[in-house]
Amino acid sequence: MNEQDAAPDGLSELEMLPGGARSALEAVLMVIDEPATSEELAAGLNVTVAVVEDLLHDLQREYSGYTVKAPEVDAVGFADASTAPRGFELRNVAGGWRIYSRSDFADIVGRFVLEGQTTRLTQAALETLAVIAYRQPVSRARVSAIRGVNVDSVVRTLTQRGLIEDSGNDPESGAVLYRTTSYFLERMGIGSVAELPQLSPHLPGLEGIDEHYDASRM
Amino acid sequence: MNEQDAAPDGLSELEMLPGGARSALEAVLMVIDEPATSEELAAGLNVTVAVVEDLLHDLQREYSGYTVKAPEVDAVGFADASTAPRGFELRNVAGGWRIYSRSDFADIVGRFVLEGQTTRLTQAALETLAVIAYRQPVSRARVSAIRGVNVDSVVRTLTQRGLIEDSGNDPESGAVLYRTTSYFLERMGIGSVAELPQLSPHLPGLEGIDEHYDASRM
Amino acid sequence: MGPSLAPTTDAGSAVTAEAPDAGTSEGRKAGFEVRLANFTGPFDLLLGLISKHKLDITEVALATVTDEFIKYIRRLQELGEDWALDEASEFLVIAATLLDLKAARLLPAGEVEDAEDIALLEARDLLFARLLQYKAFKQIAGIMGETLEQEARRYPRQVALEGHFAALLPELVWRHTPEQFAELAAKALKPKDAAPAEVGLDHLHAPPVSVKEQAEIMGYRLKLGAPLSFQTLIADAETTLVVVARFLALLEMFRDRVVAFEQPGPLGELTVRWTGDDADWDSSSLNEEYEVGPDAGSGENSSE
Repeated sequence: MNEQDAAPDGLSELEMLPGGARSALEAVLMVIDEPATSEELAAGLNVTVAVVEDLLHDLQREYSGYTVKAPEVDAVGFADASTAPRGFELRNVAGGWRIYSRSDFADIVGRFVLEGQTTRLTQAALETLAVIAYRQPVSRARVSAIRGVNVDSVVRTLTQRGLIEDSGNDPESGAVLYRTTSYFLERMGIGSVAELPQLSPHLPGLEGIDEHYDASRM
Repeated sequence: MNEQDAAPDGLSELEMLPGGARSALEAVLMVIDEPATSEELAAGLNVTVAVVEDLLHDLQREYSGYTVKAPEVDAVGFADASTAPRGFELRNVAGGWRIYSRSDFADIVGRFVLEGQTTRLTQAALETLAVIAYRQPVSRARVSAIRGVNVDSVVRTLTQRGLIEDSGNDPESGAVLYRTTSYFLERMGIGSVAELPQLSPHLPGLEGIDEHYDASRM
Repeated sequence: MGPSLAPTTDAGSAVTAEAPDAGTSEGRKAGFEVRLANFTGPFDLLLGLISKHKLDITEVALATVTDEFIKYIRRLQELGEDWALDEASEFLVIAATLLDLKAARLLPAGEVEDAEDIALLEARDLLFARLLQYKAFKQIAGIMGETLEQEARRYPRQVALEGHFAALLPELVWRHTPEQFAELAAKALKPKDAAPAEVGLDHLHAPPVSVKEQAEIMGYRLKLGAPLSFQTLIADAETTLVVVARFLALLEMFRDRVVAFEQPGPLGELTVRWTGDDADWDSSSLNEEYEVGPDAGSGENSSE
């Protein structure tokens, strides 16, 4: 894929980092939300697909508690990982890799998730939902500009609640665009977003507000 | 710490699971999307806060590559963690615990996590943020007086970035007071504003202002 | 980051205000350059000036500083830079600060007797305190910037809840009718800061003072003919800000050649005399720079 000089697998560069290629891969896997394919991971790490797949399988086994002898072990060596399974697992779902909480702990995790959950949306979530409903499809950056606050976590909550969903990427900026779901329509008791009440009575003289926000966005 | 029978700390139940309490905690850490406090984690795992904090510190050290001898080690034991740091770390920020990718791998991780990437703050924004952080809750007027410039637009930017927020009105003047957010703490990687560096060492006389000035210039 | 102030070998030398994009190679360069990108406020600039003049504020020729600014701002305006207005308005703050500082420094040491002297000394202390404070925040801001940058190299795990956990979440309570929801949307979509059409004034502690307006007031009195002392001219000033504005106005009027000054010696009484031959003179001919002060609409209450 990307020939280094002496290292056609691209490993040498990564081995200078603490923990080497294995840790670099872990770092990526730990923070990606969407599953990534071996090819994507290989490209990002600048190593061959074969190397990434070896590493992925090593990690997968290690997380599950098997003893792993990583190929790049050195004098210090990760002489070996624990033999007890970790609380997370690396899974290959539909061609993509992602770290999930281990299913053995589903009860505990489920309990934790439910703890402190409210059954109503916060005001911030409601307002964000309203903005998305009336401006869809819309990016988080734009919602954020309109609301005047960072909306990342609220958008995640709304997605989680099934009220909004990813509707593809903005052709220009590449940003994810959000739209409301059919579950949202159901909850609102309407058949389509076209049935949402007109905003105009509530928004005298706000024509051209779009441009204003776009201009001020960035 | 690990009373089996009476188990007032709640550990015994967890120890039956593969990997025990430590892995259960890891599993929970995998699903949180904002820092979780020791109390929340303890409640979710149904153990005492002391137990959870011990576990958290063990995990933290283990991820960083230190050899850990977990107290609750058993026959199988996680006989010991690797000595190479993992690709991720467990950190206590903004009053809660959360998993982060290790900064050594920022360049690689950055290729995958484009969204949420933050642009750098301008000097003006940084100075305003500093004043608000150390003087909170504080009105724009006061920040303005300290910085010697109008800070309205900068305050708006900082609010939009989610770094500061409205914290009510001054009882006397009625002016809006601003404070930093927990997102700010997260971004700074600290647990509370009390952990900000001391201001006093930076308050010497004006002598040697040349050096300071030049030094701080870039 | 402050203005780039290259040390000058000759403290009183002529200064040049360079355009932001002018070749500003770092290092020893005679003169004084203000680079827009680095300019973050009057205290910043004042620190730079003090630094340049090795803290000896008595050597800061106010006129020189004024000229530096006026040139700089004109240059920006010529370039069509939008920032010029903001910076011009900040000039008043700097000028006032410098005046305070200079006045305090000019006092003969050990001769602090009357209340006015003490007030000036206090003003100096206050100014130094403010400068120190600003400098501390500036340094802290630098540290915070580095921390933020370092921290940005760590990415938090913030993944969406796995499907089977999301399914556990209790059904939402939803009580909004479409109309209520629309109302909410309208509220959320309303621009937060209505328009950049209005300049925020709530950061001002003191009531706004317009230099032009003060020029108008003094012009009216001086045109009556008799020379007046500066003390007399400021006798009715309610705040220090008005005094400063009047002083600045006099400088402007002097530039406009409508007043002349007489002062027997340092710290002697300053007498102001009307020399304009134009009886119709009014403050509208004054420099635009001052007009962008908090009270831009000057002429309205010009007749005291």
